[in-house]
Amino acid sequence: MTGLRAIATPRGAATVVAVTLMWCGLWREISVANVLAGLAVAVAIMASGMGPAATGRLNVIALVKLFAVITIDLIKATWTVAFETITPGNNTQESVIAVALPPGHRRYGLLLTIAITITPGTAVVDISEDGSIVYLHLLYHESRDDTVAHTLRLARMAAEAWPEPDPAPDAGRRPSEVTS
Amino acid sequence: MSGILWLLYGAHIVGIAAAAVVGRSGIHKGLLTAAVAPAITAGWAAGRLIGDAEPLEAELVWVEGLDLAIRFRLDEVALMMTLLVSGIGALIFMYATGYFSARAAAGGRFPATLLAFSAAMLGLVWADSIWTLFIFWELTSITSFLLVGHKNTDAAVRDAARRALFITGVGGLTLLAGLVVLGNATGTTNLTELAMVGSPESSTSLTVAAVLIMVGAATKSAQFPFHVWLPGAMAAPTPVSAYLHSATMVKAGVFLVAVTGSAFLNVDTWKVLGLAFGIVSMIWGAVGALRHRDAKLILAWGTVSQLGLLITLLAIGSGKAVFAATSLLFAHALFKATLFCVVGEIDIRTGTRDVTRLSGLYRSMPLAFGFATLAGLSMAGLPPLLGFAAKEAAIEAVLQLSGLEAAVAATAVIGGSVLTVAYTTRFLFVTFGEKADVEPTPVEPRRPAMTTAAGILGVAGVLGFVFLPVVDGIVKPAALEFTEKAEPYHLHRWPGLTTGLMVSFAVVGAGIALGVFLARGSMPRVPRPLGADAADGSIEMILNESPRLISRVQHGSLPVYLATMSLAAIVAGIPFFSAIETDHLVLWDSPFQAAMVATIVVAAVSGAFVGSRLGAALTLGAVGFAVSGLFVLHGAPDLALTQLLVETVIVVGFVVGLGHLSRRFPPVQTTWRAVRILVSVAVASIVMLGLATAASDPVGTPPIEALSEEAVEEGGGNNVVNVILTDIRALDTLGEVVVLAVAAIGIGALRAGRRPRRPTETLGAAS
Amino acid sequence: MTTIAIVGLLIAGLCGVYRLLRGPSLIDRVVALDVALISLMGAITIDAADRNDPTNLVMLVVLAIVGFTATVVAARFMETDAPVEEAA
Amino acid sequence: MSTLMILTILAPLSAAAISLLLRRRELVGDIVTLIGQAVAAGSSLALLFGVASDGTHVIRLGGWDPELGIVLVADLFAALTLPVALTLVFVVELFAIGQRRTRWGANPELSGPLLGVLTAGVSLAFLTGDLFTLFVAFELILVSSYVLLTHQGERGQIRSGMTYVVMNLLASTLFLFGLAYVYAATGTVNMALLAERIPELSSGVRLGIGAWFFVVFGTKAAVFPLFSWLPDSYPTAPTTITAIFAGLLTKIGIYAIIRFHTLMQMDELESAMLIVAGVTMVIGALGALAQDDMKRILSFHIISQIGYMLMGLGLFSTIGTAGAILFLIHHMPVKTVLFLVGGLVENEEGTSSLKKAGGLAARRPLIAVLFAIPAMSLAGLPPFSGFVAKLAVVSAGIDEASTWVVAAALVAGALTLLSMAKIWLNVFWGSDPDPDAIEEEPAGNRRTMVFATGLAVAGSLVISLYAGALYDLSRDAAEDLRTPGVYISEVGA
Amino acid sequence: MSVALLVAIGGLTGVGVYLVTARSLSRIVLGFSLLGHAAVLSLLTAGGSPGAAPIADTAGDEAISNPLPQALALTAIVISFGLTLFLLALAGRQQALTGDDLVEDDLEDQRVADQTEDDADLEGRAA
Amino acid sequence: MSIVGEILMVLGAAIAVIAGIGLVRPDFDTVYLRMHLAGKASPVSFLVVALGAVFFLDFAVAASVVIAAVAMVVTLPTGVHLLFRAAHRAKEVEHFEVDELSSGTVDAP
Amino acid sequence: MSIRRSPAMETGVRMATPLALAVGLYLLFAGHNNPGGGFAAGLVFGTVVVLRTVAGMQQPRYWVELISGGILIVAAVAIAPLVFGNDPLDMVVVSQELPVLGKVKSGSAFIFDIGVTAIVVGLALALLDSLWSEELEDEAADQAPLADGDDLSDNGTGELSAAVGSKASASSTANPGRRSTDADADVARATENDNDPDRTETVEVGS
Ligand code: NA
Ligand code: NA
Repeated sequence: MTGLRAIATPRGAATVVAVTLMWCGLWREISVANVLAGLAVAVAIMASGMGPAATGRLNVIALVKLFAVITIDLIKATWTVAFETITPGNNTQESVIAVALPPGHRRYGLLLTIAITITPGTAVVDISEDGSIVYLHLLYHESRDDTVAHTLRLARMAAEAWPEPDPAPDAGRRPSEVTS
Repeated sequence: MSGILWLLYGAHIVGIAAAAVVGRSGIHKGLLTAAVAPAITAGWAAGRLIGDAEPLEAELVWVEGLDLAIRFRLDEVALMMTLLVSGIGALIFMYATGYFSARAAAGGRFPATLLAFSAAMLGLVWADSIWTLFIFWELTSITSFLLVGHKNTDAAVRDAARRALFITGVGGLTLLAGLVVLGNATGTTNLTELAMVGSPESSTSLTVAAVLIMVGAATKSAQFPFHVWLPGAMAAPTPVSAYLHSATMVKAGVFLVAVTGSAFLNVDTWKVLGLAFGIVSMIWGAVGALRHRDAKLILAWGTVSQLGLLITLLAIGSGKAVFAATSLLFAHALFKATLFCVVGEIDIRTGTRDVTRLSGLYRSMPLAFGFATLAGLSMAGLPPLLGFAAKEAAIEAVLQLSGLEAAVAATAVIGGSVLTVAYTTRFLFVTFGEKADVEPTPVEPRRPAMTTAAGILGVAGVLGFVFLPVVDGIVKPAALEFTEKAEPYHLHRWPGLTTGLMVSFAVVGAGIALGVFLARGSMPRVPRPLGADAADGSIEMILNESPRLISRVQHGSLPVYLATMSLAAIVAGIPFFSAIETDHLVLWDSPFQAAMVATIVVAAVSGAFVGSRLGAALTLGAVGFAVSGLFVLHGAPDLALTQLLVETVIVVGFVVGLGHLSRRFPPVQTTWRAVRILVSVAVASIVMLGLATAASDPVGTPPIEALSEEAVEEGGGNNVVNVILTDIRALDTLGEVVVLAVAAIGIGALRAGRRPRRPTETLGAAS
Repeated sequence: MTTIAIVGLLIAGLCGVYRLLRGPSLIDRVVALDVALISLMGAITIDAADRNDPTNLVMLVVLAIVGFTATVVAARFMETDAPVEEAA
Repeated sequence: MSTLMILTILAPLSAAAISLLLRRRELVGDIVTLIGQAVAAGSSLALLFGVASDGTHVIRLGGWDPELGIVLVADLFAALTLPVALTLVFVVELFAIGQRRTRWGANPELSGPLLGVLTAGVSLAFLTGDLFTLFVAFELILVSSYVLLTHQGERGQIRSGMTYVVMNLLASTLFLFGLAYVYAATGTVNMALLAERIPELSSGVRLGIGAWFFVVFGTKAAVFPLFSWLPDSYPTAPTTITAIFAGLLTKIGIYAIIRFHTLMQMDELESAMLIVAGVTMVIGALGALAQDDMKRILSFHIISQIGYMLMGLGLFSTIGTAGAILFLIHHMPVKTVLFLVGGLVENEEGTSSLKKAGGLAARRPLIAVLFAIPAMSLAGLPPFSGFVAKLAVVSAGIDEASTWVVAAALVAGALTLLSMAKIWLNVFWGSDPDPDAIEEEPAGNRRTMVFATGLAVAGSLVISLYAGALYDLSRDAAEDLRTPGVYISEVGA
Repeated sequence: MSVALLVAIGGLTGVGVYLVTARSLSRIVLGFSLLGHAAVLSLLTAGGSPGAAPIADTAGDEAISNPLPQALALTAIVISFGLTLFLLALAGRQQALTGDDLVEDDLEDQRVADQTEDDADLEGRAA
Repeated sequence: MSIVGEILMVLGAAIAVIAGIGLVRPDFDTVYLRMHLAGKASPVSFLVVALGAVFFLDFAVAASVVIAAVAMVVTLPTGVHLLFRAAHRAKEVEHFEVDELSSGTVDAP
Repeated sequence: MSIRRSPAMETGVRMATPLALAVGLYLLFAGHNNPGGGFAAGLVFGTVVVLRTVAGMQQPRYWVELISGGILIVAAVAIAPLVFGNDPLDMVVVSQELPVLGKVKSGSAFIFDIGVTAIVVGLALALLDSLWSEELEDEAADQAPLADGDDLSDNGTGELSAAVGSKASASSTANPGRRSTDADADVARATENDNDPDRTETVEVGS
């Protein structure tokens, strides 16, 4: 579902709000004029069909939780690589592992990618065609089990934040969008 | 009264168009149409002989600022020349109707071109301004070129035409320069005024003008060594040879020497050069005439000799000599045209002009033989023919001289005359005589038009002698126009038993003896056309050497072109060295600036040596980002913003567009790399130097305050740069975005994935 | 203090340039470019804060977009084409 | 008059945009393009009459003071040269329409709009009173020429296009450096103010700037030794495009040199310019002789003729400059029309190679005439404009006693004559081409092509006929140029 | 005038010219990109010393930098941007036609240069 | 207040320097390692600097910084992931302890 | 060649799009008073276009319309003042106090900037159309069974290229070297690239 109708969906509405906020931020002032203009801009973007493909509901609390986890991960990750950098020697043992996601948690490529890539010592190398397998790059192969567990947790949290939508087929969408 | 000149001239121009059109339905009709204007003109000119009319003048200003005008003056000289040009012209058109068979391919090209020549020649002889003369001079060269190349499917003909054009063209340019100098030196471009200026004292510029004009005249009048084009021009149809290359066009040089001669009377170089040209041509031309087998070539070489005589006489410049030259010019036109007409008739009726294959023509072509004999006698200077009177005048003129001039000129003219008699005799013998070892040449039926034209011209020689006062009435005033010193002289039927006559008899006797001897003897080998070969050789040399020369500068290598341009810029920057100042320089505006600069320079220099394509692209992209950092430091946020975006798109374009290429750059030649480095360092230094020097002592201050105030008040914006872009200098922006638009169109049109439109091929590059 | 910070970012940027020049792979260069760009962003931010002048801040957003674009295109390009490692 | 000036720039530009939008409808596109060109040409002609009677006209764009904004200045020099240029584009566009769908034709969907942009650039270059706007105008002209040259994407075109683009890009870069020098030294890019301030500079800086811009404009004008890009690139383009390039582009370089170097009183560059002029003339003519392709011969002649114009200017005398201006006016149509004839020859003979073509005069006498007239004019033969122009510069040279450059001019004249004869002998005389050697049968709308060529020949004859009036105007223009006070006060900066 | 900026301009110009005189069109494109930076920096340098951004309400008391060269430089950037991209497209086309991006020498020039040798050959054969 | 900001800025710069060192350390010889640095240390360095700057700036002005930070968090990891993918597809795999993407082994969920 | 889309890339681009669009619009509107302007705005929109095209989310089309429209806009702004008897390119500033919104100021310079933006976006599209065209064609070929099929046939340059193509003779040369992947440029090798081993491998990776 794209275009103007998408505004009515949670994700569409979120986009509108975000764009409006950003508009005011760019103008460095929250005034009536800026809010109205920001809304107009947001609506225009949605109308142009270039807004996000908006499906499903949104669980704000779960989303916030996820962001909290990500933030902590980020700090840890920074520490990990910083430590590796400032200590002499290279103690890494790189590997690529496959993690199979449970059904129902396969739709959030981006969120998951961000989350995992920011997680200490891991990065997403690839995602299988149907989204069921994530391939991760590990800096320290010994942390494999922790990483798999953490990945599955993140996937679960993402699924909570954006629950699976009704399986209504969307005629206007491209095949590529179906895969994600 | 000047209207009549325009009317007559207009008739020629109309005639050209008419001949071109009418000629399409038959070449004879075209020729007859073309004959109308010359015939009328000749008739009108003949009418003017009766009565003592004032000269007619007409003027059409073309470019006032350069004194360019068509200025006609029909004085006595012009009248004489008009009679020749138009009279012979009309006859030649008639002759040509015989020359071209009725079955010849229809076409207006020949009649129209020939009439165009006639018109050009008429303009030349009517000219009263050096520029008028020059304009028509060049037109005669062009029309002559076209006529010589009439049968242009033959490569030899094309060569001959090219040779003629090149030599007369170069002469034209020389003349152009000479005329400009002459005009500057004498302060007038008017030929009548030039004659009235008298004879100014010699000066450098006058000497330069004399040389240039004499050389120009020599090319046109086929003087040695420029004569080489004339024999080749015999490739033209015979009517053309008869008209252009004997009677009229080749006289243009003589005419020029005559009309400008008075201005150079005190210039020794003029005389020396003229004598040199004239004497050598006279002798060498006569020798040529004695060596050839083609009847037409014999005549052509004879023409070279005769023209030499004319130039010699004019260079001598005494009243008698000028008078003699004028008379000879007139007589020569008649007899030489006759001879050509006859040779053309022989050519058409026997199918050859090679005298070794001709035999017994005196019997089979009696009329032609008769007319040829008349003309030949005139050429040899025997009574009762016009040539006799003229030649007498010439011999007397040289006998009048004294000192070295007499020794040289008299010997040459007398010797030349002997040779003239000799080649005339030989010509008549070998062309018409019976040869023991050759069957009588079969002859086709007579073509009356040809015979008539030859007859009229041939008999005119006799009539001219019979009615010598009439001719004198034409020639004498003409000679007077050239020099007032010609006053005492007249043409005589019988000069009395003067020294001159004695000399003439001796000349004739010796000449006939030599001619008969040569005619009887075995035919000489046909001389190789060394002169023509040399001329063609020089042309070919220019054509062949120019690629060698040009491939030095035009080698097709872009890097070298660019290095050349860089070198030019380096040279251009040299003046900056004289204004070096350092007072206004500071090391840096801020330490960050210095650090940023260091980053830029290091990245740029190492980026240049990165062997990987994409690596280089990304590195230099980083340079761009650093440059935008400099912009930020300079207080130019708009610039920085734009630079960031632009750099990104370029890097993206590079990766997408060229990323598929092999990842390493091809290896670079070491020596060339050294040159490039040198050039780059030099350009960089010059740019820095120029900028530093230019800013050292500015003579104006930029209106920064005014700009920012006006931007806010008038432009209604706080961002001064943006107001400048969209308002104050919006035109630049308009241009700039159109540049972008066009670039986009070009990019779209070059879609790399598209197949080529057709097999790639460069025109002319097939070999 | 801010000067020290800017110098630090400058050093980081120079490290990025070094990696940019050395490669050896295209990915290295892209990563290096990202690091350099982020250093530039940091410097702009610090400078703006120091002078309390928001003029240049709009560049930050633009830089983020720019960096992303460059990375995406490079990555996408590499997928359609060549192997990454280049002989250095 | 303001409207006229603006129309010369914006009418072709708008027409270009519209015909690009309507590119699917060939006929409409053609008509729009032609209208745009006609409006521009008509306006420029009206402008000439206006300027000739009322004097220089100045527009302050947006009403801004000349010190801040951009001015457009229609002085006699601009008004005199512009109509010639714009009329030519119109004629060539007509020819292009006739040539469409032959293998030599440009892609009309693109060439129409691009010619429109080019025209706008030309008008802007002629009219601007601002050095930076001149840069923009140059770029407009160049970018459209880049695209016109390469848009068919053939290998030869791409190769030559690279040479052309890269050379001109470097020249443009040098232009920018030059602008920086000028701005650093004077604080302005307005030409009137520059004319006031540059003479006040120390001679080192002034000459450096003058020489630098000589290199910049000289590259565009293709003077020795900066001409190499021209013969490599021009002949590969579609005929009409080459015709326009030949007629206009280098002339804009010369225009800029005349404008800049007289206005800024760079008289000290005289000897340098004359040397360059002499060498350019002779090398160009020799280069022409070396070629075996009609278009390449003609391309080299562009260079040679540029030498004459440079010679006129390099004398730094009023009549010399007048000669250069007259030469400019004469040369544009003559050169264009010669290339158009080249197009006709290609259309008839299937090639422009001298070795393959032949015998055209007998088959197509009209084409022969259409060639002969401009060829004679190019060779400086009377009674055509080329003669007047050559006489003007040669006599100015003799006046200034610049013997060697006059000699060079005469030598170049002889060589030019020879190479025109070479074309004539090989293309118009001789035997018909071998039918097997011809790659493609003649096509295209011959009548339109011949008509357009005839129109251009007629135009050049008109210039020949009114050479007197044009020379007078050129002299007035030259006088104005050599008295910068006139320009400065007209602009009122 | 800051020597540092002059050095930047000189460095960019030098490397730019060096790259532009290469045979590979990729290098030429990069060279022009650098030359463009150099030209823009020259314009900026010619306009005088750095200052506050020329934005009326934020500049305050600090002297603003000269806005005119910035506008000119922007125009120059945009133009060289467009032309650089065009050059890239040209290179792309060249690559599609020939498989590489090397600037070829002009064929006809080479033919003219070879011509003299050909003539010599012919003469040699004839002799 | 501003001292906190300054410290944060210096901290951010320090993180950036660490990322830089990581890029140039010769024994960090795999592209993946460098990608980890760029993907984690770099954005964090900016986020910390940005947080520091917010202490200096007016709230409204700081909005720009916040927007940039958000934009970076959203975009940078995505980009780095794409680079990882590209690197792996380019067969940059020899040094891996285990490579399940190439070998096709999949752990059960 | 099979290029599997990356879900992360698509979603990333999808997220970045509104962000960039809003920034672009901001630059366009704010340009008169703050850093920005039509050109910068156009380039930001251009990066959006680049991202979306490279991610396979849209086709570069309508650029000819954008470009010619842009030219018409700027030309109209230049000419319009003449109609009102002013100097050409005289920009009008309109300032109006509106209820709620406050003071609104704009003028013809803004319209001018819009024209600029249109042209710049057109340029970005043209660039993609030209340089990315092979990838697009490959993709279209790969996805022919799935795609809506409207992309290439309704392409912005379709007519331009068709116009050129219509003059083409039937013969066409091969298009070598586009994917020469070896370390050294080797024209000779380039001809064999139809069997390029790398491409086969890529297919295997993707499948
Ligand atoms: Na040019
Ligand atoms: Na031929």
